[in-house]
Amino acid sequence: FFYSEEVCVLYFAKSAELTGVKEEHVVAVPTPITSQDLWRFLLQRHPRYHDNVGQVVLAVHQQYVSIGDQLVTLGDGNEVVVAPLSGG
Amino acid sequence: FFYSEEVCVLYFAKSAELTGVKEEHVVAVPTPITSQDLWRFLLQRHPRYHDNVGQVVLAVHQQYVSIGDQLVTLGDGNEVVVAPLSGG
Amino acid sequence: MTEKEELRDVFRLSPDWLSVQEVLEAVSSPTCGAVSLFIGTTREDLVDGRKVIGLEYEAYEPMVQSEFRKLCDDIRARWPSVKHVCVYHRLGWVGVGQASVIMAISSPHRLDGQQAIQHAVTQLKATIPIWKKEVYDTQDSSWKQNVE
Amino acid sequence: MTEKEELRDVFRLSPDWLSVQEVLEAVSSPTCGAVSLFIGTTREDLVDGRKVIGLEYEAYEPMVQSEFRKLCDDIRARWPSVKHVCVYHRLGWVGVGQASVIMAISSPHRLDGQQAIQHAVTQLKATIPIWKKEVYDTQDSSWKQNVE
Repeated sequence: FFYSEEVCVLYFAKSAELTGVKEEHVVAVPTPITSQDLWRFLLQRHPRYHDNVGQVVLAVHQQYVSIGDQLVTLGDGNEVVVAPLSGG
Repeated sequence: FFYSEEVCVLYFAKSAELTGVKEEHVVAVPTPITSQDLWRFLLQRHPRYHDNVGQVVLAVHQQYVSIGDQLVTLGDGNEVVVAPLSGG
Repeated sequence: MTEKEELRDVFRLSPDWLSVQEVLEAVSSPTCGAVSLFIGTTREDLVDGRKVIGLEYEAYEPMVQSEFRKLCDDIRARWPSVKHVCVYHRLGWVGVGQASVIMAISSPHRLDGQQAIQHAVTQLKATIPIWKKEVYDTQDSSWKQNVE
Repeated sequence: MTEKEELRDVFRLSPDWLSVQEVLEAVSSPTCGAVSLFIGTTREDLVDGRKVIGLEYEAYEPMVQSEFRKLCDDIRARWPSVKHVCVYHRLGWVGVGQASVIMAISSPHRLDGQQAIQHAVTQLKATIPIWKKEVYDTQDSSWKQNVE
């Protein structure tokens, strides 16, 4: 696999509260990568961030991706969204 | 039984169209009377009025009365409503 | 948090244009997170080649309020959380595009109110003594049974 | 009778007060006899002894329109007679009594529209990337999962 140059990660709602971050630019994310590995990769950046996997969803290329075996491909400048499963 | 002195009969919608009458004052209506007999009594006043009994409802004392065995009591000045079963 | 709020049940017959805003105000409540509203309008239609140009409504007014009271009792028995209920209904001529009936129900949560208004509009058409006549561009007209 | 009418699907995010009238105009159609509308407002509430004073909404805006498009496709597949769909949704602070979301659906007959709006509001809350936080009189706050 490759490493993407820079990915923009956006945290929303409780996910932003738990990480203390709303937006961060992350370099050298492996790609393609399963959504589960991407999630673990992001968790490592926020040691105090503990969340219930079942309540979180990612979005890449403006599509929801549940956390599991699904492969996602990240290009330079892509956005990754981390957010609670459901809104308001 | 008795005869009520004067009853006001109001016809609505298709019932008014079929009788050609919107309101009439009728004297000497037997009371108490079953709703079916009341209906027949009113039909005799309008020989050209043919309607499907299943599609018509009466209202007396501001209560719907389906056409059948139910007894209604009419006092002087009471209103009797004749109308199609359902509105709009 | 507040004293117990009176429940409002409002039915108004009107020969004039109906105000959605007034109906919404009649059901508004700080304890309700949901308002469900229904608007019935005269629609363009073709019936046996004749164009509907409007509807003509008539009511047996003395019975409207008592039947509406029964309807509200029924609604509250089925959905006890329903707060306020308001119906404005036109009488007389209602041209194409105009509202003939506006109904609103407020409730703390949305599902109760949405289920209640669906039932309430059905019951309204079945029980409230109001009748409508379709008027066509050919000058003739036809009283409607409750089919909608 | 008229040429085929375009179907309108409108979703607007707004930091300002929402106009019911604008939402109604967006779905109005001469071929529709029914408009079903839903308004979600911030209600007075007590949560563990704290008083809710408002809700704070945030959205991932780039995905709102594409998820709304999917939602409308789903609605039209289930209720093909649905004509226009319009949603206005607030962002940011929404105090008690104010509307955070207004949705309207027009349809030729009422039952389709009433069933469709019930489903559509549920789907809206489940799929559109908008989140809300309850803010209390104690200054603290809590992000809400979709329970309503």
